[in-house]
Amino acid sequence: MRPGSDFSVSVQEADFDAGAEMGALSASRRDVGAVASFVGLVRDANDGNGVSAMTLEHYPGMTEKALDEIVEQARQRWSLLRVRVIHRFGRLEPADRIVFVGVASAHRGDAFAACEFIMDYLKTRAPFWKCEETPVGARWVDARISDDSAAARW
Amino acid sequence: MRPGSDFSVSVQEADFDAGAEMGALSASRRDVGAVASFVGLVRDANDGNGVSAMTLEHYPGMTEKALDEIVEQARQRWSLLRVRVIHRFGRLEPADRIVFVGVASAHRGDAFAACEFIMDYLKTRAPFWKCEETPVGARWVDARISDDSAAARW
Amino acid sequence: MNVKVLYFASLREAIGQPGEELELPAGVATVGALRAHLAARGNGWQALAGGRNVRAAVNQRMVGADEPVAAGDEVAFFPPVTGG
Amino acid sequence: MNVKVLYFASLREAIGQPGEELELPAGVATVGALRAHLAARGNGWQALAGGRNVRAAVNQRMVGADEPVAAGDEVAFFPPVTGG
Repeated sequence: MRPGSDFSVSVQEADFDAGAEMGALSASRRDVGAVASFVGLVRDANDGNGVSAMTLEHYPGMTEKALDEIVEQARQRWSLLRVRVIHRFGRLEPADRIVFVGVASAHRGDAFAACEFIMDYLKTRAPFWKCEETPVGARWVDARISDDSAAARW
Repeated sequence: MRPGSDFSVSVQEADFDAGAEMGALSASRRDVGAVASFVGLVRDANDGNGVSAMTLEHYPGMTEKALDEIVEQARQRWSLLRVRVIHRFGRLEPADRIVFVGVASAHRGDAFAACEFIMDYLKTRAPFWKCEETPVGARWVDARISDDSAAARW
Repeated sequence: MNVKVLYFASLREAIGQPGEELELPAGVATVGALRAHLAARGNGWQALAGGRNVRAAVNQRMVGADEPVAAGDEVAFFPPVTGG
Repeated sequence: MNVKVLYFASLREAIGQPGEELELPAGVATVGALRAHLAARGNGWQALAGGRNVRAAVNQRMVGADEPVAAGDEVAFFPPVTGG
């Protein structure tokens, strides 16, 4: 699923323009009634430790496949017109954007559900790993049990 | 709740810039981990009829109060850092934006839930009425039973 | 004891005016009683009759039929909302 | 019969290399058996030992321990993912 098509994913080091991505989800269409979107950002604190930066490692090749598959599952479950997923890798600082998920649909129920589903699945199925820089040194972020249970809801 | 504060609503005839609103939800903060947002747009078809335009009537004064109250309820239920609601009135054409709801939080679960809650409540509690222009004349849009049940979920 | 009454959307169209100032008749002390009183005028006002899906607000808050109406109140009648 | 093995994140750091080419020993035909074989090397490889929360992919798809491993496969081991 390449950028420019109605369903596309990108894995990139560069930042993205969430507003432009949101606009593109309904551009030149008159059948889109709902655009739900999500932006995930780096916080300066996690589990009680200050975070000065983080590095996102990923599995090149598999990452794109996993995201494609997550989007495909969402398309099978809801009536969707466009989906855009962007996930960054590399070194990021607090307030930097990490991930964008945007879903366009005729109705808001489909758009909201698919957007949240994609985020929940991405959290447990897409091969990214965060390594945080904290005052006590670098540490790999542990997976959250809440992420597994969030994904298991669907 | 005035524009510029962390929790604000606007009722306006003018269009809005969803990207700028989304950016403002996390601007100059380092504790926002999640921004969920929703844009509702005019579709060119509804219940089988072509829609060439619609006019949104509202109840000046009450509209702002109702939206403030909906945002306040969301704040009581979830941990939120910023909320922005914009709802337009007046004459709108297909593909025009109608409504923006954006929620910033530390974690995505709160942001998604509050964003969807605000939309569901807005659909049943905010005094707006759509009058559609169709090939068979103007018609007032009937409230959807699904909107009542969506709001009743919360 | 005057109240301000407002009508919106299809109700405004049926009644043919956006609102009016009204002196409450004796015995009309709730939103539901006011609605019945207005519907009894007939013609377009029948859009307010029982069985029609009508919502009400007093002083810009959505309320039920039992809500009291007092002097100086702003009472609005309208169909179920369809914004968003 | 060679397979390509990859390690990511904390596993890559513990093992001290991002991956290797490997000839499968006789009797190693699944992801779980390969994992146990590698863990038995000791030292950093113990990060792959049973009880550790390790996930695996074969040819870039997440799989369980019973997944067969065949010649030419790309097998990856990594901790639970933490993206988004």
